Amino acid sequence: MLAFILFLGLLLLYVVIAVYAERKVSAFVQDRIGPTEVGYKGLGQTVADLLKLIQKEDIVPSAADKKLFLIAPIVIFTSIFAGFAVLPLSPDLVGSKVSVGVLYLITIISMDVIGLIMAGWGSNNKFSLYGAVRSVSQILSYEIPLTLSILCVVMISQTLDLQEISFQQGIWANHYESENSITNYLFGIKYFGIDITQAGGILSWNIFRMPLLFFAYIIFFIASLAESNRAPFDIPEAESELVAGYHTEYSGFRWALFMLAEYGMMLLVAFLGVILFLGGWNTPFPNIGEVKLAAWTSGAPGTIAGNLWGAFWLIGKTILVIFLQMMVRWTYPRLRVDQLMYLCWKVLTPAALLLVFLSGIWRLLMV
Amino acid sequence: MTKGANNTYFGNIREGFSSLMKGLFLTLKHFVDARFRRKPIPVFDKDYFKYDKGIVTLEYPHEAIPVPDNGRYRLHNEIDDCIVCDLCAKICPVNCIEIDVIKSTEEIGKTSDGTTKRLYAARFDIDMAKCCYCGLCTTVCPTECLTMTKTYDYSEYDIRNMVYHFSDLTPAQAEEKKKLFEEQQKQKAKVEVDKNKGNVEDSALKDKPATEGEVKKPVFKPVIKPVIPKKSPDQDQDKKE
Amino acid sequence: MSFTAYIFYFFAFMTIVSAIFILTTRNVLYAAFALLGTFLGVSALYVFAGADFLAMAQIMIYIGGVLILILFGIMLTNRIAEHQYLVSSSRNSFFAVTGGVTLFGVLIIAILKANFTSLLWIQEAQKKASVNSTMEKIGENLMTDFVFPFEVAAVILMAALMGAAFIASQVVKK
Amino acid sequence: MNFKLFIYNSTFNMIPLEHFLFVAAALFTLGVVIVITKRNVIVVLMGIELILNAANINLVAFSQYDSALMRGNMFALFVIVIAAAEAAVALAIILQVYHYFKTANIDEINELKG
Repeated sequence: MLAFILFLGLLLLYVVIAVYAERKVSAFVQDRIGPTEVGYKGLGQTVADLLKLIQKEDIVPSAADKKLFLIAPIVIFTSIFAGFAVLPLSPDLVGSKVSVGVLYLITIISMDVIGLIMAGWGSNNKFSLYGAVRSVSQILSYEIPLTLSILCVVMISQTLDLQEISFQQGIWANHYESENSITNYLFGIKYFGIDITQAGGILSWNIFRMPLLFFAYIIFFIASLAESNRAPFDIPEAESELVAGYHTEYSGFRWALFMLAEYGMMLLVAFLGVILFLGGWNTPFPNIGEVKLAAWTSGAPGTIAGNLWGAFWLIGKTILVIFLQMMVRWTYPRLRVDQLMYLCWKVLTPAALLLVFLSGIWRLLMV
Repeated sequence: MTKGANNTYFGNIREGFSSLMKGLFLTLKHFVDARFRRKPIPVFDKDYFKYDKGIVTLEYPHEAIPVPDNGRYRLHNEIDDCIVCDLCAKICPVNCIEIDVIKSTEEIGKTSDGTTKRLYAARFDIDMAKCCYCGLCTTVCPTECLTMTKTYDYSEYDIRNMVYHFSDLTPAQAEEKKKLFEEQQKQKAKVEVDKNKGNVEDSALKDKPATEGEVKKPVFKPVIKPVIPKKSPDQDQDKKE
Repeated sequence: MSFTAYIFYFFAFMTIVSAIFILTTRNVLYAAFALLGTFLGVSALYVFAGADFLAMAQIMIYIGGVLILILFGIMLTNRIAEHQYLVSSSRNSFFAVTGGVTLFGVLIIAILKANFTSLLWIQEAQKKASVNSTMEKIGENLMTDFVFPFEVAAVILMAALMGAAFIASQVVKK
Repeated sequence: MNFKLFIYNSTFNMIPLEHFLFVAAALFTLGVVIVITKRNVIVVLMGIELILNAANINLVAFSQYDSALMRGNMFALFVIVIAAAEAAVALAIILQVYHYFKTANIDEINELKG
């Protein structure tokens, strides 16, 4: 229950801040100022927007399929918020320690698609339907490189439990309740025999435990942008051609739910990427001999310090990833549909398959 | 689908990757440069062209680039200097100046450059919503009472407020002046009738139509003639045929 | 009954109500969205039966794959212009319902008569409760005892996908 | 909080095996009735999916007592995989049938000659 309330609060707070941050980032990239009027440096802008949205009339078009139209935003938001249930925020704080956490997060994305079709069809609007169909084809296609890149991590860490994956990537590797003890070698190659289990830090992150996972992370990052319908993969809601895609007809609070779901998805994939590849809640500083940077900047699991440090590092890394997502959005132009499919099927999927193969070999070297 | 470098699969990927990184670093540079800001300095400042990075937006109502003193924006009429000659209203291409004239019974006064004022302006309205800022009215103005000022931000909630009234007469005063003039005209007409009866001609009344009818020839009239290239003789012949 | 049991009955209820809705509604699209409820409910039942991996596979394949295929199928096979869109009428209602009720009765009686809990292997299993996830066991099984069906399933999937793409891409004229 | 332990410890004591079977029986019956009554091909396909799901519930419900081999789970997994393949092929065929007959009504599709 604690995790539920924490994550709901975190999500709402994040959306308020992220919308403001996105506007400021876009402004700075384009040599503008961004919101300035509401509050100090425009900090109250999102709150003002939200208050406006809540007051607005909840319009249902008369030609729309009323039931689907009304349910769709709830389905989308629920499915995305459900994804936060398995994210380990700190060594002890996780909604539910399911042993199939990674798989569960991938299924959440397919749930999202149903909501999008509902919204697109229910609106009875050609732009909405086009947006929904595009969105579905895009999400389903990019699910394959996404899943394959996640599979690389799963092969290396030999578990689907996100908390266990987090534990493996730091100095507390052997503090998890799993039966087998773990020894991390530098770059995951046992042959050199450099034991870095006690060094931890950035060296034991998955992208260092198996350097090829860095490329897997790039694939994951690109695919996750497509999954959350963000530029340059925002053809489902391309303003210049489809007005707003599947949420063209929505207004007021339901539209706010769509926005919440979109930003929630951003946060979810950023969290997932950080946990799978960038060490989760582990500190980036390694222990170097007597200079125990890793031990100083993180606490033992089970203590309050451990939880606070864990949450701090995880959220810090996630914010960096989200900043990167925003920079990408304001840098690149939107892809065409055929370019989108080319990138997915001809570039990312073969590359991800190759990485899965190499990860298998690497795993054989590691153990 | 056309591919990039060398038209190969891997060349395409390499080019895509390098150009993506380049783009990302470009925007990142702009993001980092957002520490700097352009100062609201006028164009005649020597540092004007030095601010070539950072935020360029000005928060307009709070800060603005100063306008040069000879900025040509809102029209202003110094009604004390105006002789109500109606030239500005005539030349205005969009008819935004409307003037109602009342003749006065005697000389009203002098403008600051010494021209005698003989006409009252019952109405001198400039509709700034119509104005096209061509500045023709200010050029024709003989007393230079109509000028363009450097005020440029004068939007209104009601478009009727965009009509500027420059007349210094109240309607009551205007009515009074009008009556006075009509009174005088009646007086004059009476005098004329009396004179006609006595076969005495008022020289002033007789001369006026004559002078008005006589068109003065301008001494020099500059005309820009289009330069027509001289045609070759055979072309002329062709035309004739 | 504990809180967990209530959750179980909630999901069981959801499964069956969604299925009944599919039966009663005339709108094909509503039926498809009701199928979402059924699949979700069935997946929850899997969790209660201790099959966590299968529950996830159920959502991923049925909702992420089959249901979306069905939705696209509905959108592509309904003439919207002729006002009969998305409507599916029923036939044989009387016989079907009678037969269905009979079938259900027979099944219920069979289940009650069978008295599964008296079976030896079930009683033995009830004594030693397992705490492990099914994940590892399924992985092992797929690579050892079930490697042949696994490979066959892979071939069938491949053939089915290629076949589906081939069939759907052909142009047929009457 | 601990989901894994929470479920596994409670399942055996809490939910009787019969209750899984009742749900499966209801689902199976509904599937059969849908297949018989409905005229739209796609709804018939949905009925088939319901029947397959009902069978899967049975397999999984029994499999929880077979934690050593988990044959029920494995069987259900293959059923799910085959159901996905079946749905793909069936919908491709339905699409072609629809293009040919211009209807998705199963009663009007009564010619064998193509």
